[in-house]
Amino acid sequence: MAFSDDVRRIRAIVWKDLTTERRSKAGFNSVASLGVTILVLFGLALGPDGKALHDAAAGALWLAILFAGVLAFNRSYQVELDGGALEALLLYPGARWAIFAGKLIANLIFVTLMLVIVVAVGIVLFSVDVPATWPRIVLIMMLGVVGIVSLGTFYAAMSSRSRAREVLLPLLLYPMLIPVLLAAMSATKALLFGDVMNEAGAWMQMLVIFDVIFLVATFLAFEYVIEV
Amino acid sequence: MFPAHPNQFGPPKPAPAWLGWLAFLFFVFAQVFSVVTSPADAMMGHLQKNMYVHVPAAWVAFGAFGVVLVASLYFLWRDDERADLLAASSAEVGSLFCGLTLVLGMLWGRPTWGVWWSWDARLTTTLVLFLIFVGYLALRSFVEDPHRRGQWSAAVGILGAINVPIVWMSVQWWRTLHQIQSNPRGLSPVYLRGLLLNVAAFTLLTIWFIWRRYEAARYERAAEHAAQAAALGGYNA
Amino acid sequence: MPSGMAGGGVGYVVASYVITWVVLGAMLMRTVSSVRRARAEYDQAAKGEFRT
Amino acid sequence: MVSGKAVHFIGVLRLENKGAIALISGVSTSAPLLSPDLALDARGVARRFGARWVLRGVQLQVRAGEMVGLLGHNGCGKSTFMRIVATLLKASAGDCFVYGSDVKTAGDDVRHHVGFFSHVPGLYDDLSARENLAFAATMLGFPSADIDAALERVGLTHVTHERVRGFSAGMQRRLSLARLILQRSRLLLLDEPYNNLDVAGIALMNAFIRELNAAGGAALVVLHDLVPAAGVLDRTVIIRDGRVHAPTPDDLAHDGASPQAITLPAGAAGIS
Repeated sequence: MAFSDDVRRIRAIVWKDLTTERRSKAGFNSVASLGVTILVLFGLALGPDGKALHDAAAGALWLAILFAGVLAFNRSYQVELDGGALEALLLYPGARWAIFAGKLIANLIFVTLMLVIVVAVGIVLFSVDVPATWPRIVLIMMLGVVGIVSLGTFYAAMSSRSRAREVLLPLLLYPMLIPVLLAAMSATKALLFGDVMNEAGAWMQMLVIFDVIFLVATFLAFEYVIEV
Repeated sequence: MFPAHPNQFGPPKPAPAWLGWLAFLFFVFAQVFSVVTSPADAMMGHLQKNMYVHVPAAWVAFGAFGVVLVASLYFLWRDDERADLLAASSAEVGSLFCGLTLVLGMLWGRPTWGVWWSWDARLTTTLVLFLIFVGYLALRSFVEDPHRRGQWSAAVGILGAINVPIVWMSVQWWRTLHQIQSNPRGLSPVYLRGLLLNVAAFTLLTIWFIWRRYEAARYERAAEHAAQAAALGGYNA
Repeated sequence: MPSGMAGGGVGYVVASYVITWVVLGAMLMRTVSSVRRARAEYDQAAKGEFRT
Repeated sequence: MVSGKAVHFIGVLRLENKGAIALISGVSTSAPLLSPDLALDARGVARRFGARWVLRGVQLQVRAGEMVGLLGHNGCGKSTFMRIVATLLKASAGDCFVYGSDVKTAGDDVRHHVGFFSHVPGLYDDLSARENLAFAATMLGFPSADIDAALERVGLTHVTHERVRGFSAGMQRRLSLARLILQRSRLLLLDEPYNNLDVAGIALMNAFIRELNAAGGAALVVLHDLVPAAGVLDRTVIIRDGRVHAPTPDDLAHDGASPQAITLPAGAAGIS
């Protein structure tokens, strides 16, 4: 009974976040364009040598997702802070973790959509040959996104309500995401090159471990950072 | 005293003066003893002596972060502000030693490996730990409300601590899979005595540092509580 | 291990020790002075309490 | 503090989940034992912001079915106190109970009872009026609530499907009121509820408060001006120097209201 209430609340928050996001189209468009722009900049930095670009594709892709994603996380709380909606949100009865779950799922969908665009552009710009193992790459991308979004949604709950939110979120988030980025980049890169050293499996394991641990940890800790 | 609130406390018990003196004298002794008694290593020459500052610094940095973890958990569990102050003090001292470890590691790596930095699991993990500490301290400085600051930084501290073994594991995998150079070789037992002495000295010093920083934080809060008692003085009188 | 180390590297060792001592010394000063300052602040506040 | 005058120590002892038992020591213990009949029971609630103590031990009891006005100068801590009761802010010291539930430890129970009408609208600009209410209803746990009836009641039927972004401040207030109507809480916390409302809106608000009162609910209403609340309040208290007092006729005059507008029970300080 109580649980189905929570599920209903989670659904409502997801719907609300995505609807507001969809209606202010500028948000998604600008975040996705930023991701593409970062890819272009990486292309220019690593420049015109096709092989170097190809080698760096996985890393560039993940960094573009990370940098653009950070904007999405702060945005998702900005909606709540305008007009004091967070106050109203916190006053509804029910478990706090439902708020986190709702925001998390909405951010997952948001970042996944952005990922689709960035990956499509990346394949073109970095002349990536899509390997036959692409379903595994998709799986790794989903695992990586879950890791980034769970921590991003969690830390943004604090940073968006503090002074210096622009600098605080990356400062807290990036070091925490090093394992997940390392694993996601390495696995993606390995699969793009045919996984000759058979390492993608190990990285996938790492991603699963990371996701499970930090999903549990952020769900438990969210209550402490959202109130007061 | 006025309020029935767990977070009301008076001034701290000062750290005993003898502990400070002991820590410093012991530290000087350990440093001199180990430098004087250890012969030049066959492979590394005098460079081996870097070990007597580098390894203890790394050890106390990780230890201090362990204190942050435990104190943060206790704070969230019991809502005892003293635990938050202890976590903050440990984080400060820990980040100092963590930074020191990194610099000393570079001073060892440059003549040994020919590079200032290597993406070795230990170095990388220490660097990530240092960055997490920096974020933790930045968060503390950006949040004014003490209760909010306590809860937020406790959450950040705990998550950061959880992340350390994961970072270690990921860098280890990354390194072995890519076959970068191997670890520095294990340390000869001949030098163990000096190392242990210095580890003990650094630990003592760190305890004293944390204690004094904690003491300062307690005085600051006690001053605020005294002001509170004055402000709330005749309530309902 | 690259490059012969025996005899070399003394400069690096000296640097390690100097840096360690300077950092710890600075920490000592900072810690002691912060305790002293906080203590003075507290004494002031405590006196204020008795006045009211 | 150190002198021998009235020193109050009110602690709450929890005994094996059998409920809270108030433990009162010291002199002049007029505070009653914890009672679930009290809609609101604030005991020495204090709150500081930085070094500034805004509340210094608020004692206030509101019985179920009682409508209490809360006056005070700007920055005297009225809103702070409301936010503490609503679990949006933690008290630095003191205890506060809503229908017997501790705001510190049983926040979720408190939120089931409390309807908070804040001075910010708390709406989503990119959702329509109806969508905002539907979201609120789901979050409140009343997914089948009659949203259209609530919209009609606050007079927003003509803009049901328009986005809140285009609403005037008064319309947003009305929409917030519609949300409060959906909620049907047992303790209303109204923070300057008449702001931005026109005469019809004020009447609407008062009708709602009376209706809730008739159903046995309580209300704490922060006011600057007593006139709009004429005939609604049972008593009025004032926060001065971080504590609750009975207002003097002077206070009421300063606050721009005629003392006749409200009834002042004898000894209407916070402690009843």
